[in-house]
Order: sequence, then structure tokens, then C-alpha cells
Amino acid sequence: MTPPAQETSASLPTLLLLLPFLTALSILIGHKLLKGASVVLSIASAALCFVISLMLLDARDSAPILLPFIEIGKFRIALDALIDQQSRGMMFIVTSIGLLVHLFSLGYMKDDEGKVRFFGSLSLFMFSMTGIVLAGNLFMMFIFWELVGLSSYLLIGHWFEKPSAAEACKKAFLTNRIGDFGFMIGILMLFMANHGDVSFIGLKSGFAEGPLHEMTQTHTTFMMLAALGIFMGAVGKSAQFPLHVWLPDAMEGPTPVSALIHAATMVAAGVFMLVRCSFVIEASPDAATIIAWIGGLTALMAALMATQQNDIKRVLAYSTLSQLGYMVMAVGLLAIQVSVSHHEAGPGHPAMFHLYTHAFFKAMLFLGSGAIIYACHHEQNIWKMGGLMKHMPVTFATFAIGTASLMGVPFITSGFWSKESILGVGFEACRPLFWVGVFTAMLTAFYMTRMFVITFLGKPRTENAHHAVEAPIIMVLPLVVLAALTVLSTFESFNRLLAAMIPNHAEGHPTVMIASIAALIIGSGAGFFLYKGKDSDPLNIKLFANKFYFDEIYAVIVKVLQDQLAWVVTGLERMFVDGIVARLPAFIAVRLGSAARVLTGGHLQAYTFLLGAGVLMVIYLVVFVLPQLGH
Amino acid sequence: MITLSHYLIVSGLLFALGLAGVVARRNIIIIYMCLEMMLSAANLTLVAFSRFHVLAGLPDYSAQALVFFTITVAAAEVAVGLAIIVALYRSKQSVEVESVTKLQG
Amino acid sequence: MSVFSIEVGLAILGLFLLALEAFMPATTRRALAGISMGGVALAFLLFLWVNKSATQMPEFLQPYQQLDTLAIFYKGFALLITFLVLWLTSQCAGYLTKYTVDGRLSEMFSLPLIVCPGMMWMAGAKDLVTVFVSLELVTVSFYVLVAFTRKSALALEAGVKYLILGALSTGILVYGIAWVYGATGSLTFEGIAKALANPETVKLPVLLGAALLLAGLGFKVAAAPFHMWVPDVYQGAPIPVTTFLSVGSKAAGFVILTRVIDTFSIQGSIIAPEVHGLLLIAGALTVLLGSLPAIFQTSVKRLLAYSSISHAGYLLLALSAHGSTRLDLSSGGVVAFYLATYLPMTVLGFLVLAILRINGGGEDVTDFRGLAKRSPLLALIMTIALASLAGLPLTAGFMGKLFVFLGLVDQAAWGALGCAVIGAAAGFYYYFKTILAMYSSDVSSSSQPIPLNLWTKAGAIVLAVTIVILGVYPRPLQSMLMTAPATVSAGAH
Amino acid sequence: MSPLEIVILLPLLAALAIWLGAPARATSVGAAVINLLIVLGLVFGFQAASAGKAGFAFESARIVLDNPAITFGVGADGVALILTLLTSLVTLAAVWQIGDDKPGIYHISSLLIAAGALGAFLSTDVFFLYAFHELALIPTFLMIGLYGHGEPEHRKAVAWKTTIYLGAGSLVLLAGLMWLVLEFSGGGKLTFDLQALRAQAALTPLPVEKQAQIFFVLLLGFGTLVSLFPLHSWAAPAYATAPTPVAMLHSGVLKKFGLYGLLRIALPLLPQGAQVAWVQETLLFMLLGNILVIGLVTINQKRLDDVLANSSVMHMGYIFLGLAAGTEIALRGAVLLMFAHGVSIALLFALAGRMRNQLGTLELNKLGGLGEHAPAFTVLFAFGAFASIGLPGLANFAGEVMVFVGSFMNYGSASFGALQWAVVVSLWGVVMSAVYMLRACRNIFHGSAMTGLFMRDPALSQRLPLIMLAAVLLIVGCCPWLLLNLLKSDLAAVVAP
Repeated sequence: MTPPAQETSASLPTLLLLLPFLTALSILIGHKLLKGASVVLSIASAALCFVISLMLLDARDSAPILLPFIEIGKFRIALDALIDQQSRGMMFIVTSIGLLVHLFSLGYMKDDEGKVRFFGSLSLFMFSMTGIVLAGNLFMMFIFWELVGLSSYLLIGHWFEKPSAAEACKKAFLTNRIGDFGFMIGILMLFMANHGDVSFIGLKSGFAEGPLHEMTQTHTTFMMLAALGIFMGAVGKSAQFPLHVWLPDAMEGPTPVSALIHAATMVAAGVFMLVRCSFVIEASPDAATIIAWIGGLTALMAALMATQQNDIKRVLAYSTLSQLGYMVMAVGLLAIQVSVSHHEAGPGHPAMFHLYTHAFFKAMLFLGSGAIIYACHHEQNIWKMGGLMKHMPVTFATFAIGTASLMGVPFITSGFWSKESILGVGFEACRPLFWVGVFTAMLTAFYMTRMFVITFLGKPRTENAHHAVEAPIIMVLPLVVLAALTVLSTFESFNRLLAAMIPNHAEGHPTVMIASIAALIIGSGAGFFLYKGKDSDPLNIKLFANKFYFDEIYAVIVKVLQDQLAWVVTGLERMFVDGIVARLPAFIAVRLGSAARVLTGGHLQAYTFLLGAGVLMVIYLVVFVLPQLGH
Repeated sequence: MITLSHYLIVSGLLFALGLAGVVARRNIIIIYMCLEMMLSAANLTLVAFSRFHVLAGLPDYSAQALVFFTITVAAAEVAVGLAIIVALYRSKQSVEVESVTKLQG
Repeated sequence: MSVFSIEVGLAILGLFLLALEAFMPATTRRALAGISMGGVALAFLLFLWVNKSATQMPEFLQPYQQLDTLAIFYKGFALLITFLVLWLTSQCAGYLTKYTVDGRLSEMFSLPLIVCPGMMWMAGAKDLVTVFVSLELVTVSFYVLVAFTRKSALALEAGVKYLILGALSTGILVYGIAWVYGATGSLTFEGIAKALANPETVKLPVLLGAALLLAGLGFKVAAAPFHMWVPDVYQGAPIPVTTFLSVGSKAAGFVILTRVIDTFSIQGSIIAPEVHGLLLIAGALTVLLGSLPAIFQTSVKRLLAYSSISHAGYLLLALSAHGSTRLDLSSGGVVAFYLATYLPMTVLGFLVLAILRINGGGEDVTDFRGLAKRSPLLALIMTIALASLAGLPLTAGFMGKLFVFLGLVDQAAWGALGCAVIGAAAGFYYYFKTILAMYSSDVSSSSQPIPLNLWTKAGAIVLAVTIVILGVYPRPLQSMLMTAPATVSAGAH
Repeated sequence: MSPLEIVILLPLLAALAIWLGAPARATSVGAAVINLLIVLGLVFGFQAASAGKAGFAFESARIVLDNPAITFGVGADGVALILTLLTSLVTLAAVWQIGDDKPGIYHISSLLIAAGALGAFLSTDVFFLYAFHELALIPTFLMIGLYGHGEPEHRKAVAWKTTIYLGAGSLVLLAGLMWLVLEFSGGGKLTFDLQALRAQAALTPLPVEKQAQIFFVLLLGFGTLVSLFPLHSWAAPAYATAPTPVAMLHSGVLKKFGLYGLLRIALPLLPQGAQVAWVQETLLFMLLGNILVIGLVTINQKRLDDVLANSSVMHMGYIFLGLAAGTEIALRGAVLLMFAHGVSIALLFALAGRMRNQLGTLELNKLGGLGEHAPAFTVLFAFGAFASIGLPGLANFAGEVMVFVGSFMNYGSASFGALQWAVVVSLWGVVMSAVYMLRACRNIFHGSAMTGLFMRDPALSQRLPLIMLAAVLLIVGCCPWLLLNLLKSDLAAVVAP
């Protein structure tokens, strides 16, 4: 699986990988000596990574090999980077937001005794995430796939003394493991079908004219399963239905982590990966349809849940879920479109574009909520806030921008354009999903307005809210920067600069435009008038508030299919396997032994009798039996 | 005319009787006598065979030589055996087989 | 100077000592021990020297005695074990005298000198007469030895049991000899072999005779179903005598058995298949009947008795591989090899048992508790001996088993092999039981250290080292036995 | 005298010295260190020593018996060298962490087990390969029976079960080996020498069905020693009960002997035998038993030592999967996995033992909050745990992924055979192992401190060997080629990819 070796030096990507790795390692080994210095070290490496990614922006496309991981004869699993528009753009998102979150955390985690550990884990995350972005083949992708899982595990469980946090990080890791189970199978299937080449370049050519080309016609099921396997990885990482349950719980982690990992970058990695191997999905329309629908379902479901959450971070979490659903849906839709109209889609991709815009404003929203929580002394319930507008003007302003572009206020916000492009594809590829998308958009407008109104308008409902003050500059600065990025990303020229993947603009069908604007107006209007000046939630829908009871259902499944099954199996194993293989023979031997002791019972007469009998037996045996056996 | 088989049958019976005695009787002395009987059965067989096994007109005497050895050995056995049995009687005041059942298992 | 004169000399020395005892006070025990041991040692050295200058048997003995590799090996074996037994006796003298009439022990030193030539003559026997006479010479002496410490009820009981059953087996043996003779018309192995190789020979009487003969010999080597006397007698007899029985008399029995089997399963023999089948069955049965009951034993002495039964089983299985050409060793050679490995480990086992006994211990497994504390050396040596008995690799015992198993696999006797495996597996249990006891820290009745005099130490270490050497470098022993062909040929004579 | 012989003899001599009264700890640690250094030297010198020649490096042979030809022959190829390295690493860690309060027999038996493993791995003669393995039987037996954890009755019972189970298994193995030798020695004289046997096998391979039969017998024999389902029920209790050093050595090193034997004897000599349908399907069935059944059993465990013991039984399944696949990649992956598993499980057992000493219990629901009070300890444990659940960057992952990939090398086909389905199932096993390991971590280290209060980080001197093991996991995990380069021509694929 040798990608075309181009002369571009591997130094930049190697640096990108090594910097955070070494940082994390040195913090692990020397945290006793470094202490505070480790924080500086971590931030410095993040900054350097950002600079490098900027330099990368105008690097040539190339596929350098960074590290021969396993190399036996022709077989090779290597770490080889694939530098192209996708990775460049994604890298910018990751490093920029990463840097900002580092800075923000400096303030947010100021007096946390686990600070060093926190920054170490952050660096580990930066390492793994850059790895995913650079990955040039599926194995490398998988390796870092698991590593981001680890770092997210560490960061969610940062306050591991809290049982809820401990459970949350376990849940996150295991759910992702289930996704990776499918991912690995998918990889192996492609590996087998494509004669052992799973580099993106190799696969692409494989699908174009290689062994995979005719298989797409001949073995549709195989290809579909392969595609779905790959997709399962994304389901886990991007928290799609039915593996979405871990993301809301992941909010147990520190807020900066939620912003970086569970809003902007890691969860988006699933989408990134899907786009990376879009050709696999395009090869199987059925798979594409399934993916699109799962995405749509997730978007809708999450939005519905979001309408009834009272924890500010959870609202954002569910909106993240919903937006991720959007992106996944987009991937599926575009694949459908391509596979029906057999023309190559342009360089851009609506999903990637939405990922790009969403990353900025969602990160900002999370950091904003972080600032709020910080200001309200770690109060997270929106009903205990209110009237923060005048207490925290900057936060308010940035938050407003974020909310606006999340709702997709027409023409002036980046969110509008990206959502628009997705709906545009949906309108052409699959009508029902288009309407699902529109409805979700309306819900989005609704719950965001709800949260915004409850948090910032009205008057403070608690002491904490009353005495809230603007967060320190080190925390506000990232907010401002992100706000700027959000606004800037509205403009095409700026985005081109950052190698964002703007889809070639679908000539906006009027219906799409109208529908989305209508959705916005209805949703936000309803939200505004319903919650203006309320002190408690007027509508109360248990089903949404309890997230469709997924956790409860899964709890039962795990209990039955895992714990009780394990209990039964253990019993059977002890009883039968051990019983038949070990205990039964031993028992027989002992019985025979005690039986044989009768022969040596100590009575002389018995002995003489046995001797005589023995003689007769031997004679009988030799004279009559053995000759018959005919040796 | 008495043939080899007559001798063999008689000696066989003698041997069987001896064996039966050894198995059936409880008095060690008598058991010992039965043993001697078995030996003489064997001797009779040997003699009979050697008498009827003619090499160059003469019976084959090698077996009869063995008979003499057997008799001698039997005598030796009796000497040692009786000594042991007497010792047993001294310590147990009995020569029944039931008196020697301590060792078992 | 020939081997024969050495044997006669030993016998005369034995008689002399026996006579001497009548006129001497019991106090001269030490002297007796010295003389007898010296005599045997001298005999052994002479024996080696004689063999170097390979002199044949004197002319008048040619028809009765042969001096092939096997004979030489077993003659040496007899001298060696006799010496060791005498040595062991002198070790145990202290507590043995408690059970003898007015503390006399002289027969314990003189009789082995008579047993030894018996065994040596057996090794060289060429006809059944010699076999019978020398066999009886050994057996009758053993009647005396077993029951010698007659103040102990157990020894006496053992003596009686051995006497009755031994005599019974003798009767069967002679009757068998008679039938074999009747059927083949000869008492020499060669003659019998020739008759058997001849298809005209009537089969039925031969089978009958062979069955009886093998039954009689089976008793001597403790083959099932004639093994039941072994545990009782071994347990009751004084330790040195038990050692002598389990090594010496077993070896003597097997040298005869080897000759007989070689005769019976000569090339083209009419009864070869039956004999082969009988050996397999008896061997497998013996292994099982020796190993499985041993699981329950609490007396180490009785345990070793059972173990000697199961080893007899392996030896029979080794004999069953007669005519296998894959190894350089004939089946007889394998048996000899096995016995050679069996000697040091058994003697060691009984030696440690004896030492415990001398230091006021009993013969139960529980008496071995804490031995590792009382005397690390003894514990280690006993561990080696038991490991070897259990057939662990890198010990002599494994080498013997290796040859036996190879033979079985070669003749694809899976059933017998299965029984052998089961027996060996059970062995792990009952041998390791003692090991565990030795190292377990819960202190036994007496915990004061065990004093060992230099000779005991030296002897024990030599034996242990022998076990290990035979286990990792058996080459010399094997090459010594290698030239042992099938010891009987039907060639004209 | 070949350096390998020194490597084998050194532990034996050290054990003897301790028995004669040398200071136990110093002697054993010293011997282990020297051994490790020698082995490292060999590893670096290997490329040069084995350049150009096919067979083994550092060879030497001493004739022990002429027919059957048995030689005390030692020699190293890549596989042997990797396992030797593993042995010396684990041995050092094991003897190092033995407390000063423990009697000398701890050191003696550890050294004996190590010597047995080394001898088995380095012998080029089937006889000694078998014989050395048995050397560990009595020490293991005594250590479990005398110094094992739990009630005296319990540990005695476990000792008996382990010993007799393993003894019986090795007897079956012995029968199989003899069959092999007899079949391969043609009409000529018997030989136990591996090279000769291989030459013979190349010259006149056996009929396939016979190969299958012999392979199966060997599989049963070796399988018992590796706790291959359903012949595994000795392993878990043994490891849970055994004193820490024995548990480390036995589960980490000695257990690999069975796999090594299959790799070294069965596969090269009976290449088709392994691929016969009924054999391979049986093998797949058994190893899936390891992964699924034992995986579930592990999930059900309530004590850390039980979890670790069962997990080590379960993970054998993946190595067997590599053998079953038989492709070059899979076989090498299996070797790598043997090494990785050895290191990780040894590390985990060492930590568990320390925890038992300090807290007196390993009941998962009695523990908690260690992370707060023993950070270094926690990190070390995390290394072991995440390695054993196959996290990339730690050694086990590379091995596992090679095994999986190696099983998917029937290129171009678009349908799953039994092997591929087995891989799918065992991938689910990876999820299961994550479940029980993370549960354990959550119960022990997370949550509020209960028993954790009394847990303290070990002193640096005590930590060093553990850090060494963790470092090895990380290094091999990041640069698996370091070890893979040692596997040159040996392990030729049984099935062409």
C-alpha cells in the first residue's frame, strides 16, 4: 500500500504529531519536576501546532510516510499522512480551537489540583486528533481513533472522584468500543477486497478501476456491509443513534473539554472520516440511504430532547448531537445524489462545510456557557440564571452571535449557509429527509431561543446569578476570537483562505430558502413568546425530558445480555466444562482405586483364592481368548 | 495299558486338589501340606513326561533331575516354613489364617 | 579365576558367617557387617576385573550358564544391590535389633551373601532347572529375611503371607515348567525355542505350560493379578529387606522373565501372539492396580510398595515391545535400563525412610512433615528420588519411561499407553503428597534437626547424583546395554 | 560453550547458591540482571550472528543419546529470542518485587521456573524442549500449595488440580511427540533433533490425514498447557491463588510454552495437518470458547485476581487465532502478542499482588478511590490494563491487529469463511475485555476513596521493575518493528496468503 511518494518533506506533519506527543509523554514522566511548567509546555506546543497548521495551509498535496509501523515483505501498516484540502482545513479547525481552549482552560482550571494531569491529557488529545486528521490510511485512522477515545476517557473522567464522572467516562469509552468493533470489521473487509491496500488513495483508485470496481456491481451486500461497518465507527465517535447515549453524559467533564472534544473536533471526526471515505458509501446506495436516515433521525431526536433540558451544557450537548446528525445526513444524502447521478461531486462537501462553521460557533457557545457557569459559581441549571445580559455583556454578545448562527439567521450567519447547502442536497436527493431537516431546523431555533431567553433576559432568579460578573480576560479573549471566526466564516473568500470545503453552491431552489426561513421564524417566535418572563417551564414533556428513556432501556439490555448471561455462562462452565474434563475423570480414578484396594484386603485366604483365580484367568485368557483375537 | 494322559489326569487332579485345599482350608499347617501336594503333582507330571519322552530309545532324564531338585527345595521350604509357622504360633497362639490380617489396604 | 568362582566364594562366605554366628557373642555385629560388606565389595571389584579380561565360563558350566551382556549386567546389579542392602542394614541395625531375638542380627548380614549368588546364577541361567534352583535359593532365603525381626507382629505376618503365597507360586511355576517340558521336550531355552519355532509342535499344551510358567514368574515380579502380596509383605518386612525385595528380587524375576519371553516369542514361535497379548494386558492392569490404590496410602512404605507394583507394570509393557527394531535396545535391554534407573531412586526412598525411622519417626506421610526444616539435604534428596519415581524429566525415572512409551507408541498399543498415562498421572498425586508434606511448615511431632554421619551423607548424595546423571546423560548406560541382542536364538546347538 | 547455555544455567546456579545459603534477594536479582543483559546483547548481536544461515544462531549441541538421537542442543531463532527476552524481563521484575520478609524458596522456585522456561525456549531438541518445561512443575506445585493465597484447603486443592492437570496434559503431549518422532524418523534411527525432523518432514511429508491426527494430539497436549478451552479450568484458580512471582512467571512466560511448541514443532512439521478442515474448525471452536465463554466468565468475576487470571486465559484465544490463520503475518502477530501479553499480565499481577499486601483484599466492591492516593500506581496499572484491552500505542494492539489482518488475507474474495467469522466474533471479545477491565479500573481507582485511603505509591526502588515493564509495553507498542525485525525467515507461512 505505497501511496505515490511526492517529494514534499514529511517534516511538517511529523512535527505536528511529535510535538503534542512528546509534551504528553514528558508531562507523564516528569510532572513531579515540571509542575506549573507543564501547563506552559502544553500551551506552547498547542500554539506551535497552530502555527504549523497555518504553514500547512499553503503546502502542496502530498502523502509522506511518517513512520513504518509494521512492515513485513509487501505488507505494511504505516503511519502515512495524506495532505490535501480536507486535512488542511480540518487541521486548522483542530489546532485553532485547540489553542483557544488551552488558553481558556488556563483560567477555567486555575485552581484545580489536577491541572497538570488535565493539560497532559489535553496534549494527548491534540496528538491523537492531529493523527486522525493526517491519517492517510484506515489503519492509522483506527489507531488514532482509539487514542482520541482514550484521551476523551481521561478528560471526561478528570474529576474521577465524582461517581457520575467515573461512570460517564467508562460509558463513553465502551460505547466507542462498540463503534470501533464495526469500524475494524469494515476496515478488514475493505482490506480483503482491495488486496490489502486500505490507504485512501489506494481505495479511491481501487473503486475507480481496481478490484473493488466490479465488486460494487457484483457483491452489493458485501459492499453495503463494508460501508456500514465503516459507518459504525462514525456512529460511535459522532454519537449517532443508537450509540448517542454517551455524549450528553460526557458533559461531566470540564467545560473546555466539552467545547473542544465533545462539540468541535473529536465528535466531528466521525463526519470527517465518512467524508474521507465517501467513495465507499457512494459505492453502495443502500448504505448511503441508511446513513442518511440515521443521521436525520439523530438530528430530529436530539432536537426534540434538547427542547426539554434545563442544564445549559446539556442543551448544547443535544444541539451538538442534532447538528452532527445533520452532517451525517448530509454525507448520506450527497452519496445518494452522486450514486444516482453518476457525476463526481465537487471538491466541497456540505457536511464538511457545516462541520467547519459549526465547530467555531459551537465551541464558542460552550466556552460561553463555561464562562457563565464559572460566573455563577458552577451553577448549570438555566432556571437558576437569568438577566445575565447586563452582568456579562461580552459573553452575552458572543453568545448571541453563536445562537444566531446555530439557528441559521439568513444571509448574515455562517450557520445559515452551511445548513442551506445541506437542505439543498436533501431537497434533490430525498424529499422526506429534507422535511425532517426543516423541522429540525425549526426545533433548533425553538430550543436555542428558549435557552437564550431564560439565561440572559428577564431578571436573575438566584443570588449566584445576581452576583455574576464577567469572566477574566484570559477566558473572554477566546470567546471574542471565536466570535470573530464565526462572523468571518460567513464570507466565502475568508473560508477559501482556510481551505474550508465549501460545496459548489446548489442554485438555491426557492422552496429550500423559504422553508428554512419559515422554520427559523416559527421556531424562534414560539420559543420567545413561550418563555419570555417565565420562571418555570410552561410545557413539560416527560418523554423528551427523559431522552426517550434510552439510558433505561440500555441499562436493561446490558443487565440481561451481559451480566446475567455472564452469570449463567460461568455456572455452566464450572459445572460442565470443569466437571466433565477435570472432576469426572478424577472421580472415576479415585473410585477405581478404592475398589482395587479390595484385592489387598489383608486376608491370606482371599489372597490364595485370588492367586488361584488369577492362574485360571491367565490360562483361560492365553488358551482360549487370545488365540481367537488372532494377533 | 496306562498312557501318558492317565498320568497327566491324575497329576492334574492332584494339583487341583492341592490348590483347592490351599484356597479352602483355614489352618496354615494344612495349607502348607496342600502346597506340598501341589509340588508332588508337579513332580509326577515331570516324571511322566520324561518317561514318555524317549530320546534314542532312552527316556529323557533331564526332567527327572529337576524332580530331585524339586524334592530337595521342597524339603528346604518345609524346614524354613515350619519354623516361621511355629514362630507365628508362639506369638499368636494360633495358626489360623485369621490371625494374620493386620496388614491390609 | 572366573565369575563362577566369585559366586561360589560369596556363598561360602555367607555360610561361614552363618556358622560363625553360632559361636560368637552378639556383640560382634559391627565386625560381621564389616566382613560381609567387605566381601561383597571385594567380589564386585573382582567381578569388574574379571570382566575386563573377558574370561568365559569354565567348560563344565557351559551348558548351564551363559555370560552375555544381560547376564553380566544383572550379575553386577545383584552385587551392587546386595552391597547397598548390607549398607542399609548396618544403618538400621540400631532399631532392628529391638525386634530380633536377643538382639542378634547376624543372619541379616549373612543371608544376603547367599541370596546374591542365587541372583547371579539366575542372570546367567540357560535352562529352567538352573532357573528353578537359583530362584528357590533366593526365595527361601527371603522367607527367612522377611520374618527375621519376628518380635514385631507385622514382620511375622508378612513372613507368613510371603511364605504361603511364595510356596504356592513355586508350585504353579514347577507345574508350568513340567508342562512346557512335556510340550516341547526340552528344559533348555534353546531347546524350547527350537520346538516353538517348529510349526508341528502341538499348541495347546504349550499354551497351558506357558500360562502357568508366566503366572509363577508373574508372582515373583508382582504382576497383576498376582500382586496382592506385595503391599503387605513390603510394609511388614524390615526396611533393608523390603529394599532387597523391591529391587533385587524384582530384578532377578525380570531377568528370568526376559529370557522366558525371548524364548516364547522367538522368531516364528507358535505362541508369540498370545504371549504378547498377555504381556500388554497384564502390564496395563498392573500399572493401574499399582497406581490407583496408591492414591489412598498414608504409609510411605506401603506407598513405595504400590509404586513398585506399578513400575513392574511398566517393565512388563517394556517386555511387550519384544522384537521392535526401532531402538538400539532390545526389549530385554530396555528392561535392564529401567531397572538400572529404578535401583538408585528406590534405594534412596527407603534410605530416607530408614533414617527417619532411626530418628524415632514413623513411616507415615505425616512423619515427613517439616523434613525440609529438619534436614534440607534429606528433603532435597527425597524430592529428587520421588520426582524420579514419578518420572519427571531430567531424572533417571523419565528416561526409563521414555523407552517404555516409545515402545508402546511404536507398536501402536494405544490402550496400554492410555493406562500407562493414567498410572503416571496418578503417580503425580501420590508421590507429590510426600513432597508437599516435607516442605509444609506446620511442624510435625519432633522438629529437632536430623544428624547425618558422613557415610550416610556421601551415600545419599552419590545416589541422588546418579539419578540426575542418568536423567541427563544416559549414554554410557545405554551403550553398555546396547549390544544385548535377543538373548536366545533357535540356532542349532 | 554457547552463551545460551549460560543463560539457561545461570538461574539454576543462582537457585543452588541460594539453597546453599547465599543471600537470596541479592543473588536472584543479580542473576536476573546479568541474564537480562546477556539476552539484550544476544538480541542486538542476533542479526550479525544469524546472517546468511538458515537455522539457529548461537548454536551448540552435546550428544546425550545416540539412538534415539537426543542432543542437549541450544540455539535461537527470532521466536525463541523474543520469548527469551520476555522471560528475562519478567523474571527480573518477578524476583525484584519479592518482599524481604519472604523465605528463600520464593526466589529459588522463581529462578527454577525461569530456568525451565528459558531451557524450553532455547532447546533445539524436542526432548529437552519438553524436559525443561517440566522443571517448573514441582516449584509451581510447592509455591501454590504452601504459600498460595486463601484457606490452606483451598490452596492445596488448587495446587493438586494444577499439578495433575498439567502433568496429565504433558503426558499426552509426550505421547504425541513420540508419535511424531517415530513417524518422522522413517525407517532409520529415531531422532529428537528439530533440524533433522524438519529436514525429514521436508523430504517426505506424512499423509495429510496422519498429519491431522498427530497435530490434534499435539494440540490437546500443548493446549492443556496454554489453557485452551475446554482444557483451561486449571489456569484461572492457579493464577488467582499462586504467590505473585509464580503468577507472574507462569501466566506471563511459562504458559507461552504451549504456543511456542505448536509454533516451533507442530506447524512446521505438520503444515497441512493444521489446515485440515476438521482440525481447523475444532481449533476455531476451542479458541472462540476461550474468547467468548471465558470472556463472559471474566465479566462475572468479583475479585481483581480472578479477573486477571481469567482474562489471561481469554487472551490466549487471540494467539491461537493467529496460529489457526497460519499466514505469515498472523503467525508473527501471534508471536508479538505472546510477548505483549506476557509483559502486560506480569505487570498487572505484580500490581495486584502489591495491592493485596497493602489492602488485604482484592474484592472489587470493597476497593475504590486509589487514584487519589496512589497516582503512580494507578498510571502503571492503567498501562497494563489498557495494553491488555488492545489500546493502540501499547504492545498488544500491534499483535492483535496483525492476527486479525493476517486472517483476512484471502484477497479479492467477497465472502467470509469460518476463519473470518471467527475474527468477527473475537473482535467482539475485544469489546468484552474492555468491559471488564474498565469496570475493574472504575471500581479500584475511581470514585471516592474508601480502602484507597490506605494505599500508597510504592517506593521508587520498588517501582523500577514495574516501570521497566510499562516502558517495554510502550516502546514495543510504538515501534513493533523492533521485535518483528528479529523474525526473519522463520515462521514461513503455513498457508500462502
